[in-house]
Order: sequence, then C-alpha cells, then structure tokens
Amino acid sequence: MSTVVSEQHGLRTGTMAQALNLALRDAMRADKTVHVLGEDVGALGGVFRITDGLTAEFGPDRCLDTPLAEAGILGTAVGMAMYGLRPVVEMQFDAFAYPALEQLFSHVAKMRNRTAGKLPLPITVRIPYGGGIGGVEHHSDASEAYYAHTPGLHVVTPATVADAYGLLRASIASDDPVVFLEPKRLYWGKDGWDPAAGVEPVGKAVLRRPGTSAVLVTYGPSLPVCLEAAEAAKAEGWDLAVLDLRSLVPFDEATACEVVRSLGRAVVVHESAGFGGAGAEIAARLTEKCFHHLAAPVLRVTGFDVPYPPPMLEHHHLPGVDRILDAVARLQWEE
Amino acid sequence: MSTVVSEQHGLRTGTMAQALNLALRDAMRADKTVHVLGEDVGALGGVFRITDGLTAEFGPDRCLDTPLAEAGILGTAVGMAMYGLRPVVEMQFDAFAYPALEQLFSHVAKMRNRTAGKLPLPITVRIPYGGGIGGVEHHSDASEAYYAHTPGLHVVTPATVADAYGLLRASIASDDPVVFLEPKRLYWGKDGWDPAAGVEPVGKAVLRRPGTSAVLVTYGPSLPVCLEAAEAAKAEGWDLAVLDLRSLVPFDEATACEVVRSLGRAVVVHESAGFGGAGAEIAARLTEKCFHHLAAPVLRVTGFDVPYPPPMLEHHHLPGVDRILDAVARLQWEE
Amino acid sequence: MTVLDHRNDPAAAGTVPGWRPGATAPRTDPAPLLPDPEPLRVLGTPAADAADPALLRELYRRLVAGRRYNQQATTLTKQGRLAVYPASTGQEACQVAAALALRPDDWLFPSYRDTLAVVARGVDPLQALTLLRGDAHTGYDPRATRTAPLCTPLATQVPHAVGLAHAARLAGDDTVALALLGDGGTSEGDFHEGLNFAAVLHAPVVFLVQNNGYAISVPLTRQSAAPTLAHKAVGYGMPGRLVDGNDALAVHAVLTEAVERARTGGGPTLVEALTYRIEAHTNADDATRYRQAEEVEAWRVHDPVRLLEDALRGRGLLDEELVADAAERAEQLAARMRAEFHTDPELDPMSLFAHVYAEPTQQLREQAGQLAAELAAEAEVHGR
Amino acid sequence: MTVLDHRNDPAAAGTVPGWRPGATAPRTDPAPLLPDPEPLRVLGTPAADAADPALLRELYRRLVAGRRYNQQATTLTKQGRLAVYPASTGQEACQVAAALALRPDDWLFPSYRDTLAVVARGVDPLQALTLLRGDAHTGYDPRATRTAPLCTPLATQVPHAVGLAHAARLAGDDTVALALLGDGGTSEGDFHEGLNFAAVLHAPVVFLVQNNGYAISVPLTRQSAAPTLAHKAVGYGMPGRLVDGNDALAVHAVLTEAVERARTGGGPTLVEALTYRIEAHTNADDATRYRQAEEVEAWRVHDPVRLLEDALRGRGLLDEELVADAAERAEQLAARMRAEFHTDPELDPMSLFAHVYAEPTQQLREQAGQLAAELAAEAEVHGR
Ligand SMILES: Cc1ncc(C[n+]2csc(CCOP(=O)(O)OP(=O)(O)O)c2C)c(N)n1
Ligand SMILES: Cc1ncc(C[n+]2csc(CCOP(=O)(O)OP(=O)(O)O)c2C)c(N)n1
Ligand SMILES: [Mg+2]
Ligand SMILES: [Mg+2]
Repeated sequence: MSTVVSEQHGLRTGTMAQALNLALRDAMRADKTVHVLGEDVGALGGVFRITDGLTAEFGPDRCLDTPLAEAGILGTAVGMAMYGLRPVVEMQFDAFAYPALEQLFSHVAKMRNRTAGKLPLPITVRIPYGGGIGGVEHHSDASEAYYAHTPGLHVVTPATVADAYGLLRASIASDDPVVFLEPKRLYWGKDGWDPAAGVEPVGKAVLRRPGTSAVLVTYGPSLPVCLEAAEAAKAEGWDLAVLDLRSLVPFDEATACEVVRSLGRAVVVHESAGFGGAGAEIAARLTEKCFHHLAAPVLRVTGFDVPYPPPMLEHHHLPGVDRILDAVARLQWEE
Repeated sequence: MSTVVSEQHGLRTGTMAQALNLALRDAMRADKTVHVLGEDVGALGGVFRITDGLTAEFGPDRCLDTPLAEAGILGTAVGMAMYGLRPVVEMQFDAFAYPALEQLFSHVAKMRNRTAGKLPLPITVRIPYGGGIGGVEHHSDASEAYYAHTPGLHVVTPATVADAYGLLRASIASDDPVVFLEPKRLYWGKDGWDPAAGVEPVGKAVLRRPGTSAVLVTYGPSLPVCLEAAEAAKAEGWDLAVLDLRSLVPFDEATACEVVRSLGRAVVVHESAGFGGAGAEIAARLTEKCFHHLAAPVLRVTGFDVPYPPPMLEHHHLPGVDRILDAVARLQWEE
Repeated sequence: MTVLDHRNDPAAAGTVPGWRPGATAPRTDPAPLLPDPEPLRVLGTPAADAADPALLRELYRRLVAGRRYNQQATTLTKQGRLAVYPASTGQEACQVAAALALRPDDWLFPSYRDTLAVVARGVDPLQALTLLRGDAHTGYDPRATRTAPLCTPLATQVPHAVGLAHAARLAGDDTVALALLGDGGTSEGDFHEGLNFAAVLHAPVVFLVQNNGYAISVPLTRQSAAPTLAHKAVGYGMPGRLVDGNDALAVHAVLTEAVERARTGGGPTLVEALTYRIEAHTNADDATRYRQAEEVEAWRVHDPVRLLEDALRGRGLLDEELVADAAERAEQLAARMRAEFHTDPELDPMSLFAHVYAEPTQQLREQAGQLAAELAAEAEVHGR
Repeated sequence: MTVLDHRNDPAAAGTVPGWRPGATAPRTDPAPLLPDPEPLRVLGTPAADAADPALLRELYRRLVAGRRYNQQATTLTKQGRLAVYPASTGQEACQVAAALALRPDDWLFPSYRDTLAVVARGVDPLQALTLLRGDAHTGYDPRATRTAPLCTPLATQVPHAVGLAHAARLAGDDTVALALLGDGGTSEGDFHEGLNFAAVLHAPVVFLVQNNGYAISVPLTRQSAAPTLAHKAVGYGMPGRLVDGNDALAVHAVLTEAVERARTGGGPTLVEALTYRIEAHTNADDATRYRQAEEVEAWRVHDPVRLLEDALRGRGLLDEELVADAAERAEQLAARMRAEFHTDPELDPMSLFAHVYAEPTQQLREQAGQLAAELAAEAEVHGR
C-alpha cells in the first residue's frame, strides 16, 4: 500500500469533482508511481474535468492522453502495473468501459490470484456512473453489479465530497485493483471537507443518519435521495436510518447487519436495474444473516429492468422519494 | 417467431451435445434465415462438436467459420439480423465471450428498445459455460449473472438432454436475443428424448422432483448435483424437491413461489461465485414474495468468491452433495 | 556485417529447399491497396471541369442546406431545445457526399455526428434529432430509409455494416453498406475486427473515416502514428483511399467508385477523408482548451461550401437562380426545424416498458403496474 | 471519364487554395514500414556463411532440446500427467530465437503455446507447465525471469507488453518487451489496440506473430485477406518484417534487429514468422478434420531442426561432439520432466482463498472456514 498523505490542511468547501481532482493531485504528489491515463485526461482535463491541471503540473507522461481504445488503455495499465507503476485509469462513461471488460475480468481481477500473489495489480479504474444528468443513451448506465460479482475486484463508490477525496486516495493506495464508481450526478454538489482528516482503508459502511423505524441501505448516487426520503418520512411518522455502504466489495456486513438487526426493517435503494443488481445480494445476505430479526422482508427500490431511458423520461426510471416511501409503507407496520 | 417443427420423430437416446447439434440442424432445415457463425464451427464442428456436420449439409455460408474476434462475430451477427437473418453465434468458451460484451450490452440487448421495436434482433448467443471438465483457467467461468442483469436479454440454460433440444429450438425461434448457456460438463451425458415432443416457449421452470421437506432451486450444470443431493438426503430423513429454472430471464416466479410457499424452506444452488450471483436475485425475490411462508431464510450454495481454480482444485470449489446437505441442515428444522 | 545485410541479395532468393510455395507471401499485391500519397482533390483542379454541372448544383444546394442545418441545430441547443448537438460544421461535404453516393436500397451506418448525412438521406430532421433532443433513442424507423440508428459507442457500428452487407450479398441483393466513423474511432478494436471481417468475407461495404483531426481533445498525432489512416487498409487486404474531405466533388467521386466496386463484387474499401470540425466537439465542449484559434481560422479558409462556390463560379454555374434556390431550401429546412422543435414533445412514461422484449416478462408487467399506479397517484395529487 | 481519372494528373497537385500543409499526408514515409515481399531466409543461402559458429551451435543445441521437450510434454499428456498440451513442434526456431533475442532484464509475454520459449528463457520446465498440468495457474514467479504468465485469452497480452515497455522507458531503463502471438490472435481487437498504443507511445516493444497457418481449424485465408500479416504494421506506423519462421538464424536475426531498434529508441516492430504447427492444436484436437496429411508432410521437410542441421553440416560444424552434446542435453531435459511429473503434486485446498486480495475480505474468511470445516469432516470420515 502506498503512502497516503495530504499536503492540504483545514476545512475547505468544494464540489465532488474538485475533491476527486485534489485526490488525484495529492496522490500523484505523494507517490511518483501514480500515473493517470485515459481519453482526454490531458489538456482537456477529462470531459468532467476530474483530471484538470494534472498534465500541466505533472507532465504528459504522468497524465497521459491515450488513443481511443478502452481495452488498450486498461491492458496498457496492466503492463505498467507489472513494471511497478500504480495506474489510475479513467473510463469516459460507464457504458464505454464495456470494451475493457475482458481485460478487467480475465486479467485485472485475476492477476494476483493466477500468479499466487507475485503480480498484484494496484490499478484504480475510475468510472463515472449512473444517470440523472440528462445524458443520451449509453451515458447513464449503472454497471456496478457486473463488477461486484467479479472476484478479485474491489468496488468503491463515494456519495459525499469528503468520501470522494478519502475513498479515491484509499483506492489508489490499495494494492488491489479497485473499480471506483463516481456518481455523475453528484459531481457538482458542494460540501465542506478536510483533506487532512486522514484516509481510512476501503470497506467501512457508515450510518449517515440514525433512525428508529427502518433503515435505507444505499450507496453512491442514491444516498442524497435516501436522505431526502428520510426527511420526508418524518411527516408519515417514520424515523428512517440511512446507511451508506461506500463499497460493495468489501461489503461491510457487520455494520449493515447490526443496523438491520436492531431495526428489523430495511429497504435497499439503488438506481441500476433491479434484477440481479447489487441490491439482490444485499437483500439476500441481510436476510440470511438477520432473518429472525426481520419484521418484514428486505425490500428493494431500484431502477426498472429496462435499458436506461432517454433523458426526458429518466426521472420516471430513477428511484425517487415517493417510490422509496411506498416501499417503506410496505414494510408490514400493521403487525 | 420462426416456425418450430421437427422432422425427427420418436424417442431417441443421445448426449446433450447431440441434442444441441440436432436442434441446430432442425432449425436450419426449418428456416433458411437461421445462420450459424463462430470460431471453428465449420470443418471442425466446434471444439465441442455441437456444429458437427452443419457446413457439410448447409454449406459454408449457412455455417460460417469466422475470423477470431468475438466482438466482430457478434457485431456481424447484429448486421445480419438487421437484414432479416436469424444468426446463431457460438462463443468458444464462456470467458471468451467477454470481448463481445460491449456489443452484447450496448447493442444486442438494447436494439429493439432503442428503435422502438423497429429493429428486433433475433440472435441466439450460444455459450458453453461452467466448470467441472478439468479446463485450465478462463475455460470454466460461469458468467450468467452478467447476462441476467442486462435488460433486453433472455438467459436460458438447459439441464437435460430433452431441454437442450427444446430450449435451443425455442431460443432460435424467439424474436428476442437469447444468451443460451450450455453446461459444458453435461455435454456428454446421455438420455432419452423425443425431438417431436413439441417445443414450449422459454420461461417455464419445471419441478424435476417433488418433495415435502424443502426445495432446491437450481439450473443448468447444478441440476444433476441437486438431484443427487435429494437422493442422498433421504438417508437423513429429508424429502427434497428440486426445481429446474431453465431460464433466468424470463424468471418463472409463479412456479418458484408456489413451491417455496408450499414447503417454506429453500436452498438456491449454482456454481458461479455467490456474491452478486444469480442466486442472490432468486433468494431476494423468493424471500420478498414468500416471506410469511418461510420457516428459514432462503440459503445459497454456490461457488466461492474466488477466481475459478485450477483443474486439480475445482472439486473443492464446485457445490457438491455434502455442501448442499449442510445447507439443508441449516434450514432451522428444530422449530 | 550481420546476416540481415544479405536481405536483398538476389542470390539468396528461391534457394531454400523445401520452402512451400503455398507459404510464400504476399498472397496479394499490396501496391494497389496503398492510398495515393496525396489526398485526391478535384475542386480547383482541371479535373473539376469534367464534372457534371447537375451534380455540382445538387452538391451546392445540399451543402448550403447542410451548413444551415448545422447552424440551426446549434442554435436549438442554445435555446435548450436540443440537449446536445455534435455539429458537423466544416464536414458537410463528407455528410452530403455520403448520402448521395448511396442508392435508396443501400444502408447507411452513421455515428452520433452524422445527423446531417441521415437527413440528407431522407430522414425527417425532427426524427433524426430525437436522440439529441432527449425524447427517444432513435426517432426514425431504420428500415424505412435503410439508415441504422445513430451510433454512440465508437466503431461498434462497423461490424454491423459488415454483417448487413454480407447478409445482403448472401441474399443475392446488390445492396451496399456505408459506415461512417471518425479518426478516433479507428483506434477501437471493433474497427479492426469489422474491417478484417469485411475483407475476409469480401463484403460489399465501404468505410468512410472522417478524419477531422481530433477525437474530442486528442489530436491525430496522439491517436495514430500511421502514414495516413487510409494506410490501415493494406493490413486488411482492401484498397485504401485518401481524399480531401472538404472537396465535395472529390469525396463524392471516391465514394461513388468504392460503392460501385462493392456493388459489383469488388469487396470493401477504406476511405479516409481529411476534414476539420469547425465547432467544438459538442456544445458542451470547450475547444479552446486544446486547439488554437489560428488553426480553426486556417481551416475556415478551406471551407467545403466556399470551395464548391469557387468551382461553380469558375465554371460560370453560380448564377443568381441557383444561389437563391439553395438559400431558400436551406431556410425552409431551418424554418421547419424551428417550427418542429418549438413545442415540447408529449411523452408517455409507460413507453419505458415498451419494446424491451417482444412480450414483456411478468416482472416488467409488474413494474409497469407500479409506475402506472405512481402516475395515477400523482395525477390525483395534482387534481387531474 | 470520371473525375477520378485525373487522380495522377500532375497538373492537379498543389493547386488547391487554402489546403493546410499540416493536413497533408503521408506524415511518415510508408516505404520503409512495408515488409519485403519474400520472407527473410538465411539458412541455405550465402548469408548463412557469415553467421557466427557459436550462435549456430547454440541454436542447434536449443532446437534439439526444444524438439525433445515438445515430444516429452506430448507423451506426458498421453500418460495423463499433463491435462492438455499445445505443442510447438515445428515452431521451435521461433520459440528458441525469441528467448535468445532478449536480455535477462527484458520481458517476454508468451501465449499458451509458448512454454518452450518460457523454458528457453530459464523457467523451470515443471513450473512452466503447471497451468497445463492443472495444479496452478502460473507456476513461476514472473518477476524472477521477467516472463509474464502464459496468456490464454487471445492477444490480451499484447497491450500488457506495450504498457510494460512504456513504463520501462519512462523509468529510463533500456528494457524491451517481446510479445508472442499466433496468426489467429491478430484478428482480435486487443492486437489492434496494443499495436496502435505501441506506435503512438513509441514504446520499446516487439511483436512476434508465429503464423502457423491455422487458428485451431481455421486456415489463414479465412483469417485475413492481407498480403501478409506483417503488412498490418504499416497501418500503425511501425516497420513490418517477414521471416521464414523455421529458419532459426533468420528469426534470430530479425528479432535481434527489432529488439535492438526498440532498445535504442527506434520504437516497435511487428514481425511475422511463417511456420507450421506439426501437431494438432492440442492433444485434445483432431487435426485430420481440417487439414491434409500431404500438407503436414510437406512442412516436415521444411523442418527447423533439419534446416539448421543442414546448414551446420554445410559449414562443417555438425561434428560428433556437437551432436552428442545436443542429444545429451535434450535427454537430460526430458529425464528431468519425466522425473518431476512422475508424482502428483501435493495441493492445499485452502490455497483457493489465497491471493484473491492482498487481505482476504470477511466473506472470504468465512468461506475459507466453511471449506476447512468440510475438509475436517471428510478427514474424520476417512479416519484420518
Ligand atoms: C467506446 C466509446 N468510448 C468513448 C466514447 C466517448 N466519446 C464520444 S465521441 C469521442 C471522440 C470521437 O472522436 P472521433 O472518432 O474522431 O469522432 P469525432 O467526434 O471527431 O467526429 C469520445 C471519446 C464513446 N462514445 N464510445
Ligand atoms: C479471446 C479468445 N477467444 C478464443 C479462444 C479459444 N482459442 C484458443 S487457441 C485458439 C486459436 C488460436 O490460433 P492462433 O492465434 O493462430 O495461435 P496458435 O494456436 O495457432 O498458436 C482459439 C480460438 C481464446 N483462447 N481466447
Ligand atoms: Mg475526429
Ligand atoms: Mg495459428
């Protein structure tokens, strides 16, 4: 694991995009082996400007505009990691990571295992994911379930500005490959955070809001929606807790089970398609581990099982406050 | 949907490989738009001989040896389907379908939807899957969860010789794209079946064995293991039912719920990695729909969350009779 | 001296015992596959004098309309009527020539930047733009005009064009497929796999790479070290052609020749058209971050509309009637776009569940029921 | 007459106003990138007389050992000691030359067929074969001999080699990477993307395509319509070289030159070696289904070992001592293989959970506990 130190001190206010940019910058300053590569990450600073200024500060070798070929990018990163570098790859949009899935599944995820630990690949694959930004088709997929099902990968997704910084630093420092999923629609949300607060390793869920009635279990882009729902639920007399998983792999079962056991009711919320989604694993696992504490089945509120819709219809697809509250209402309160 | 007629009559005995071969042959005889393409499907008849003799009977245009490029194969099939053909693509092994995932996710699964029904793609993608045949790395992956999570795809997997024939005919006849997963280790198992028995559309689960204690819910390569486990369970005093799903999408919820509700105890069995596997969806869904009928949580017996192991270790990874019975024992019989 | 110094020693040739002739190379002569060292130009050269006046006039009308189309669509983004628009301003010669080089029963496989080619092929401008307006993925029936959906995942349309062309040939039809893509798209694996399939299958397909010098911010020099992109053709065993992409007559000539070769059993061709994207990548892009104003200005001089105008003028064909007619048609197109985009589309939320499968699954019916109930509840709240 | 007939009209050149020089093509001269029309052959030609006797003898010893290695491994499959073996019989010249062309600090990126190259590079034969024996995915430490794991997903190792070479160059090391693949592998997107990256990054990497005429059952003519596979180099802007892959001296010379060019900043090279796989694809394959015995026989005549023997004899170098020494080394290698593969490996089932992550997750610890309990229960049943 590479060193994680921030030269930045004190509370600051900024967007998630800025926090990610600073995380990259600090990681590159702290560790010369950290290299960024991807499409348009150089002069343009990435289409979301997450790599803004990195080429200017570190030169085009450390922040490299590659040819337009995602398997080539990730495959090249594999070779770089074999030579001792710590590549951070940017995929431009979630659906454009698909050409790299063979490299990801057959090499990145497996290399440590297939070489009995001799060739670990400390690669971070940054993928802007999810919808809600009015993106045309192929620009709003949420593909976390593919990654979470693949042994050997860590799957991390921040939902706050502070976590964007902390989890990205921790992911880059990890000696394992990390798929780092950045919720596109949270890029421009501002918040205060302290880069020097210290970076925890990935794998810890955090209770964003305590509650006494039931818990909403969520991650990434759905966290703000869940917090809003919890606020709205007060009017209905429910006091909802909200758990932010922060990483799907490692899955913080201990923390999740503790909350679910204590409340007995849970709703899992995410925006990707429900069938075979990450919520299925979460619900199945929590049910198995907390069965006799459950007053109702663990319910899921997710995107529908349809291809991501065109921008003008996406709000019907994405789980919103009402859909979450409808599910909470079905948690068999009558008994 | 294209016509499904068999010229073959009467009970016959053969292997699953032979039944699949006959299904292709009958489909090609019945419908001139059915074209087979893939690596080594011609003179060689495929590495598993599933396409044996097709080029001899139908010529190299109908059964085409392609260059070695899976995205190219599937992408070419997309174009062929746009012109009115009904392509059946062979991927040589499961892990070698990964290069085609972008074509599968971004086009095959979505084309009907993104053209408002104007360009349906009746493509069948045949993928030999799963382990247990002593295959070296990348030859034993079970990737059904990736496909099942992708809206727009049907995901079908036979577990018997008769189903191999019937489900493949139905899949080729379907106007939707079907990922047809062939359990490699069942290729050489013999059984009697009648090709003229008629072909049901995909989407119906079938109870392979009735039982009174609990149900094993499974599909594809794990069916024989479950039947064996049910047999062995008799000695322990359990009378286990075994449900064969036959397709993950469509998921026959009605049939599955009926069994689970009547028995109150269920174990889902599959060989792919458990985390985020198809079993998670099945367990979560059955729990949600049958909660008050459950005497115990729906348990899962699956492969471990590790890259598929080398041949000499695979039997430790694959769910076997003992592991299934251990799970059955945990179904809280004491109450 | 190493053994390599004997490489061209004629005494060494053919003296190896047992060398099998079947294994010798090349199997085909590479020379005719290689592109000319300079891109073909017609306008402004003596060759333009041989051009059919009717074709010149038709190209002119369509280029003027195409330029206007690009302007109007860009304006619509500023008015919030289009979510995003990747303009083909500066590339109109390629767009129009691509549409004109095809017969109605041929197929066009456009990328996201090629709405102008799609409109030039006969698709209604409103329908061509639903993707970018945000109300539907594909607003037109691809079969009606034999125009595939606008393709966003780069180069993935390339094997589609190959498969369709192959199927057409198997059916005995003399249909040709033309796939459009950008310089950046040539780096993708699907480009490679598609071209290789095309050559091996000898499919009647033409690939037009509009090399506009950039893939978003990445200049060609960071995209490829090849002499030209057209040189890639040699590695597949098909002819590579290089053309001035702002010279409508040259692009039209090269494409017409390639389409004709494909139609008559001559196999695929890779065409590289050298052009330039005058606008940013899309309205959401800031091109000043990665290119100089002088470069843009230099390309404005080599403008496809102007080059054509000059040629028409030189031939004495740029009369008032033509200019007025072209301008009027262009304005009509723009007016229709303004009118059609004036109102917001009426969308049915339940369409989310249409066309996922031929028959919705039980779980989709359930989900549709859920959305219907939500909408009903909402309507009640809003007193409708 | 169409406008295209003016294509080579010198009067048309350079007359286009506003054509930007930066946009003209070609950017580099394609001529030096093109492979020679005939593959380089040295053995049996006058050039062989210039070859270093020590090199000839070394190649001979290694080719004889390589042939014996292939035979022994094939025998081991028949005895059930290896699960599967893709023999490189007939391709030993490529395998040995690849290993010899590299320095110890260079990196080799082999495919599943290249265990001989891996062994020639210094990896223990037992360790090189664990993948094919079935006890471990990679039996050797890739860092120890700078030899990447045997790669099965076709062409996926190509970008790995590029990335490693690029990283080495950034580090200021003069390390070179050599990637091996087959003719079939050149059709995959990863081949294309890797070669393009290599050329754009000017990475010190060499690609050796062992064109053995088949990808399992698919002959080269169904794989590619290119003049030669080496011609693909032009499309990336790197030199393409064509060599008789059964001529150990020629392969060695071409690779040595390419490695040297890469090492000294000259960028990547694509080498196509024409060879033949004498055995079936693997022991599980039935080659009679797709090729004729006469073809195999013809290639047996053009045998890499025999060609080298003939050359040594011609130079008076094939003395009894050399022959005996080579045979003895080969037998020693085979004997070691027999001895090492005589016993079944002792495997720890718990190793399933090792090295999935640097630190096992909680759920992996749980699963490991489950397996441990199962094993303990089993051991009890079996009275151990
Ligand atoms: C597979 C894939 N990767 C990335 C993208 C994002 N993207 C959209 S356009 C573009 C640049 C394309 O450049 P080029 O092919 O030259 O076409 P141009 O936009 O210049 O017309 C990129 C990277 C994409 N659409 N698809
Ligand atoms: C991505 C991928 N697709 C398919 C396969 C299955 N496969 C293994 S070897 C082979 C043929 C390879 O031919 P070639 O590249 O010429 O190498 P050779 O075996 O002749 O050495 C195929 C299709 C694979 N390993 N990887
Ligand atoms: Mg471009
Ligand atoms: Mg080969």
